[in-house]
Amino acid sequence: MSDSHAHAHPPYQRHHFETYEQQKEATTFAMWLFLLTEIMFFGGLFTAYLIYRNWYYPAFVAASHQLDIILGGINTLLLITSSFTMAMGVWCAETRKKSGLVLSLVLTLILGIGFLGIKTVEYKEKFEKHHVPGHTFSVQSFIDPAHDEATLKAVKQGEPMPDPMPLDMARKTEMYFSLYFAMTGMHALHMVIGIGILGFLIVRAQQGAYTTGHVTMIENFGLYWHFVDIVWIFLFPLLYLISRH
Amino acid sequence: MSHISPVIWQFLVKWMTNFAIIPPEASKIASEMDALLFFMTLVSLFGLTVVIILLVTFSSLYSRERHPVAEQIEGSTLLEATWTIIPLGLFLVMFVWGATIYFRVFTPPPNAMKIYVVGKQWMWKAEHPGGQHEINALHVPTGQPVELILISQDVFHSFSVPAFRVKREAIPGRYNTVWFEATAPGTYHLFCTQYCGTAHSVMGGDVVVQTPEDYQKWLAQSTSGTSLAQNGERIFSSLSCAACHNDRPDARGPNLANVYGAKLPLANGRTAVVDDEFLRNAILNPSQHLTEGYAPIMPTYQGQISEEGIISLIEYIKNLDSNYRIQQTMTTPDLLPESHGKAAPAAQGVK
Amino acid sequence: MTEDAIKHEHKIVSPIVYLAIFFALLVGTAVTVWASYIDLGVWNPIIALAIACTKATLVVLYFMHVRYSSKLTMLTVGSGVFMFLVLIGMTISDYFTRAWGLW
Amino acid sequence: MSTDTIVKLPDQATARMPKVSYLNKEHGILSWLLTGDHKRIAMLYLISLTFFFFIGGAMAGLIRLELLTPQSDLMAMDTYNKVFTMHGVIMIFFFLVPSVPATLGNFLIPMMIGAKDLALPKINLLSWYLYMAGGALALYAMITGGVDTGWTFTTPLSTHYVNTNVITTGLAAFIAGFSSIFTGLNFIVTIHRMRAPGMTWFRLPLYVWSHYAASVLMVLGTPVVAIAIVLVALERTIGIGVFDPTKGGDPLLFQHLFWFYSHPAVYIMILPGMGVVSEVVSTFSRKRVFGYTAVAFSSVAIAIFGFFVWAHHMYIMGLSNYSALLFSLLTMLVAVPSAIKIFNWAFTLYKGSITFETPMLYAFGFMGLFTIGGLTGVFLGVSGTDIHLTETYFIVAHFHFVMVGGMLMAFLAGIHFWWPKMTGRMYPEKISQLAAVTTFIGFNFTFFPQFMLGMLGMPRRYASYPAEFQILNVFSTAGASVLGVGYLLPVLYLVWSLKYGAIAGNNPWQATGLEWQTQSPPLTENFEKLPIVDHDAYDYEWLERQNQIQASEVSSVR
Ligand code: HEA
Ligand code: HEA
Ligand code: HEC
Ligand code: CUA
Ligand SMILES: [Cu+2]
Repeated sequence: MSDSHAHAHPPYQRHHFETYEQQKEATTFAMWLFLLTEIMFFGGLFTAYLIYRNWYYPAFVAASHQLDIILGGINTLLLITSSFTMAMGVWCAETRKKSGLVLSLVLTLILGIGFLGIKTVEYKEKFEKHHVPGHTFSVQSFIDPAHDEATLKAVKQGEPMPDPMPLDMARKTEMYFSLYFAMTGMHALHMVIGIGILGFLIVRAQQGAYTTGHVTMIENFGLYWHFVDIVWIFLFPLLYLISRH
Repeated sequence: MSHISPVIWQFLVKWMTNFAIIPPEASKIASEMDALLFFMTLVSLFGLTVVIILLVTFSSLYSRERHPVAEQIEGSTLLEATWTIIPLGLFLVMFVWGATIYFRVFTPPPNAMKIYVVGKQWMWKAEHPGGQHEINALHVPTGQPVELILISQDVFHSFSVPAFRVKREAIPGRYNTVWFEATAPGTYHLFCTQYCGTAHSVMGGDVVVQTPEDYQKWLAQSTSGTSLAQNGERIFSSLSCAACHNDRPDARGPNLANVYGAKLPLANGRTAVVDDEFLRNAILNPSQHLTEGYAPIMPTYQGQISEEGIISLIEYIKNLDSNYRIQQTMTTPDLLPESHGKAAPAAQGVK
Repeated sequence: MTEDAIKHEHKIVSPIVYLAIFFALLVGTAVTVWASYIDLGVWNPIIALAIACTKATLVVLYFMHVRYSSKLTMLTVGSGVFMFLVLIGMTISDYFTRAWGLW
Repeated sequence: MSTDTIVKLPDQATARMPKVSYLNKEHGILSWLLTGDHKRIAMLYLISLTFFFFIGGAMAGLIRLELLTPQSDLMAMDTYNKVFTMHGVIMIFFFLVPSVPATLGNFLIPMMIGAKDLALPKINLLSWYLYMAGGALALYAMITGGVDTGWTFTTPLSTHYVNTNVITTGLAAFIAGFSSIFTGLNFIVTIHRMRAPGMTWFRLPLYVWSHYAASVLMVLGTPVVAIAIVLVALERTIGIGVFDPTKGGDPLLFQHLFWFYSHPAVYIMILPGMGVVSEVVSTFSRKRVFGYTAVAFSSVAIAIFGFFVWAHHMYIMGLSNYSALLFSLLTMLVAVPSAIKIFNWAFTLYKGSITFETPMLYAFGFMGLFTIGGLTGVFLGVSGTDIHLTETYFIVAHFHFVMVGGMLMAFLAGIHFWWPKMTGRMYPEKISQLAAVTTFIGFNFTFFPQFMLGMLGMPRRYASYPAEFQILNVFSTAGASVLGVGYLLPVLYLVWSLKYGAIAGNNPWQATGLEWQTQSPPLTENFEKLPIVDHDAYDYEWLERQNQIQASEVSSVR
């Protein structure tokens, strides 16, 4: 892209590559391969989800109704927006707009942190309701919703009173929450890692490292961030939107 | 193989067992398994020999001394096709033959006599329908198909009788079945072959194959006094199953008489064949297979009955061919739930 | 860097496209939520997944530039999806056939 | 053994080691620990792998000693279980999976395709550090009480019933898994993007093809076992219930996820070895590999079909019968490409000009033993016979035949073959031939009796066994001691050769690969100038011409 560097090697080209183009292709391809491993990593969880959802459908429905669709929806919006700002960041880097790049990255970071914040609120609520799998798990709100505070609160806000579930099926909600925590937890872990890297990128972007034609770092991080977004695009309907009618 | 020449086959088998190459053949399926194993060994030896002959002849013919200058050859599609298709064909023959045996071993005949086996760290418990319990041993008669219904109380175990050439894993939460028909009386090894923790290597014992007469004698000797079904009946009453499952017109639960083996219409529109697995599930996870026309009111008994207890219950339900026995249960005073504990002998298997 | 290397790869996607995709994603989200509140029987999860797949495809094609990338990248994405389906599909084949002959 | 040899060494009186090479370009421990050079990283791997191999080997020694007698008298049953678990974990995750790829693959792939380095040198170094971290963790788990789940971590045993270091060991395997993902990823990128001008796909050495296939398996398979391990860890710590039958989980699901990786993993283990054999067989018969394309594509076929057969490890566990049918059929299909390879190698010898140096001896060992191991794999793949043979010593024999008789032999073949390239010095030929023959004999004594034990029904993972099996076990233990000697020898003479071996020169074997056309040991950037490739792999006529040109150049200069 740079005419001044017509044939000399740009400073960010590593010695073992013949051309910068080769380096760029190689690193981008590597990033894609890494995302391939991520697909398979989440693949194991999705397999488990699919099987148990089929086996214990009523439990999955009831348990998923415990999630707050508003919070989930806001989170979806946050992530999609952050994907957009990330894409804009890539565009800024490509067109060498330093302040635009920094702004986009900061926005992405804020949106990401916002997502995690809301996730924390949701997790906290699960703790309080004893919906975290393990010793403290309780099926109270499923077998006896009429005596469950949280449910009563929801009913007061106009939601219909759920039917009590038979004990054996109610116990299977623990499976739902196991998968819920495993899947959103793994997703959140990816977010945390992504936010860490973002912080680093912002500092470097401020120093102008990515607006000199060396955009692979930003682009590759963009790929990662979009991938995390895609995972959520699937998690949201699968976990929050089971049979909402 | 055995179909071709029984005499030669017999001779071969004797010879191989005497020289400890194969374990004794003590079940019907064993000879078929051995025939296939024999066939596969032959094919493998053939393949191996071909490879070795090729390697040895080429190495000696074309060693540098004899053949100083190599001739460059691209390859040969014809040859390559040959050694793709021939092994593939042979493998496919093995596959089909093996699959028939596999399906046979894991599809018990309907007339098989059923023995329940519970595996736990680190022992095998066998429950005969007549109420005979065995630990780390199994007595079976010759000439009678025997179906084992296996389940584990904790981790994976695997019930293996090399002399029968059968093996099946006992896993927690679900029944697995396998069957065999013993042919030769004797005592054979019983192993646990799935690694199950510290004492895995000593979890086993003997399988005793007896003639039908001896087996009957053994049954009579070692009876515990209550058959599985009787024990099941006790559990049935002590857990008050009959409160819902009876033939009164206002019964809240379906009639269980003759339910075993029936095609049951389910609430989700499907039907299910009632087998052991179904019954076990119906007791532990009743709301998962709702019977058509009934409300999901049956409580789960998970955690209240041991695996042996469930087995007894199942055996009881299986043998319910009329509601007469349930009536009996309901009217026998000392078996009534209220008076339970006073007079009724403690039923085995209730936690 | 040589000129042909530039045109060979690397098209800079314009912000208009990004914006359009962003709106499509927002609409998609709204539609999934809305669709989950109407009773469509077995179609509910199918529609939810179909929308999710569409959204994911949009992200992959435009935000992740696959539409403008080399065949190799497309092949990589394709093989990822394929193996994902193999993992799920062949595992399910076991669960699905366990009860064969029992209904 | 033929005395005739293809070895062409420079005149030892005048020969000198190259002044500058990757080995002495920089000095000091740090220059090794922070290196980005693929060749140095390969050497780091070689040293650490050997270390782990001997730890695993010591465990094997303990296993065999215990099995000398029917009772569990040498150690308690618990200890025995820990020993074979650590044997399996170390041998698989810390030795065999990284063995050829991380050492020879790292060293050679860039050289073979004419690149200066792997595409991502820092990631490559990171892989080694991950490997070491995982290894350290595994050793730590071993020292602080061990783990006794078997290398397969079967649930619910591993989640609820043992209280040993499952999480630590699982984490170790997890980390090692990421190390291998990064190695595989690096190879794929390098092979796609770093080939020298003129190095088209069908000019690649078959070694590179087989690594390519293995790398695809690493990248796509490993993450699935990673998530399975994570779920086991979560089940042990906070008590989620994905595999727990008491919570409605299905313990077979763990088997699915585990074997989705661990079956392809066996091809990760064998494919690089097959690559080595292709190179060795071609070089020592002076002939192009018979049917290059078939061999190349069979690697890819193994990689693809390798993903479709995992449930053959679950035939008797309660897999649905119909699924067993499907997986058994696919297993038959995956066995065929291996057969193609074996026959193509055999026919490479046809009308060749064969010599029998150590690498070739190991390669012959590979072909014989892998054929036996593979064919017995078919016994296990056929669903019917698997019922009798599964979970017995037949399996143990099967996988030692393919892994030790196959891959370990190939590893040794490769180490000997490329030793002159890696170090610039030859290993001593006579004693190494002796070692090769020793391992072959010892190997057969150790593991052939185990086939018979398996046929007779002796279960695996048994600390004590019925007395009637003792004779065969004694054979096996005796063989293992011979085998142990066979493996110790190379360590001794290879170290010796570092100082005293004959100076090898660029191309002692007169092989055609690009790696042989540069100095040994190579420069840090591998080639003095970027090679341009204008010939197919294994083109011995091209080599001949090249030699003539060089000879005439030398004479004209004089
Ligand atoms: C390097 C490792 C490696 C390799 C390459 C293989 C290769 C194969 N394996 Fe093996 N296997 C293991 C390592 C390996 N295996 C391990 C570690 C286990 C045990 C895990 C545990 O439980 O701990 C195992 C277990 C195992 C099982 C599970 C058994 C059980 O648990 O019940 C099965 C079942 O199908 C199997 C099958 C096969 C098959 C069909 C091949 C095929 O790929 C083999 C193909 C090769 C050939 C077929 C030989 C060449 C053919 C010829 C030369 C043709 C000859 C000519 C004619 C027939 C005419 N293996
Ligand atoms: C790469 C893989 C690999 C390798 C190379 C080996 C190598 C060997 N293995 Fe291994 N083995 C496995 C992988 C491997 N194994 C796996 C995966 C299992 C299954 C585990 C499980 O069930 O979970 C297994 C299980 C296994 C068993 C079955 C245990 C059981 O089921 O109860 C046995 C029994 O004989 C055995 C023997 C051997 C022997 C004799 C060697 C020999 O080839 C080793 C020869 C090497 C040496 C002997 C080392 C020489 C060094 C010295 C002598 C120095 C010693 C130093 C001191 C004593 C300080 N192995
Ligand atoms: C509160 C009433 C109640 C009690 C107590 C009860 N059941 Fe049930 N049971 C039902 C109802 C209702 C159904 C049908 C709906 C269903 O499948 O859950 C049923 C179904 C079954 C079935 C499935 C077969 C069929 O025909 O539908 C079996 C087997 C069964 N019960 C066994 C038992 C056993 C054994 C016990 C005692 C340990 C027991 N039940 C206790 C109410 C009860
Ligand atoms: Cu029970 Cu092994
Ligand atoms: Cu396998």
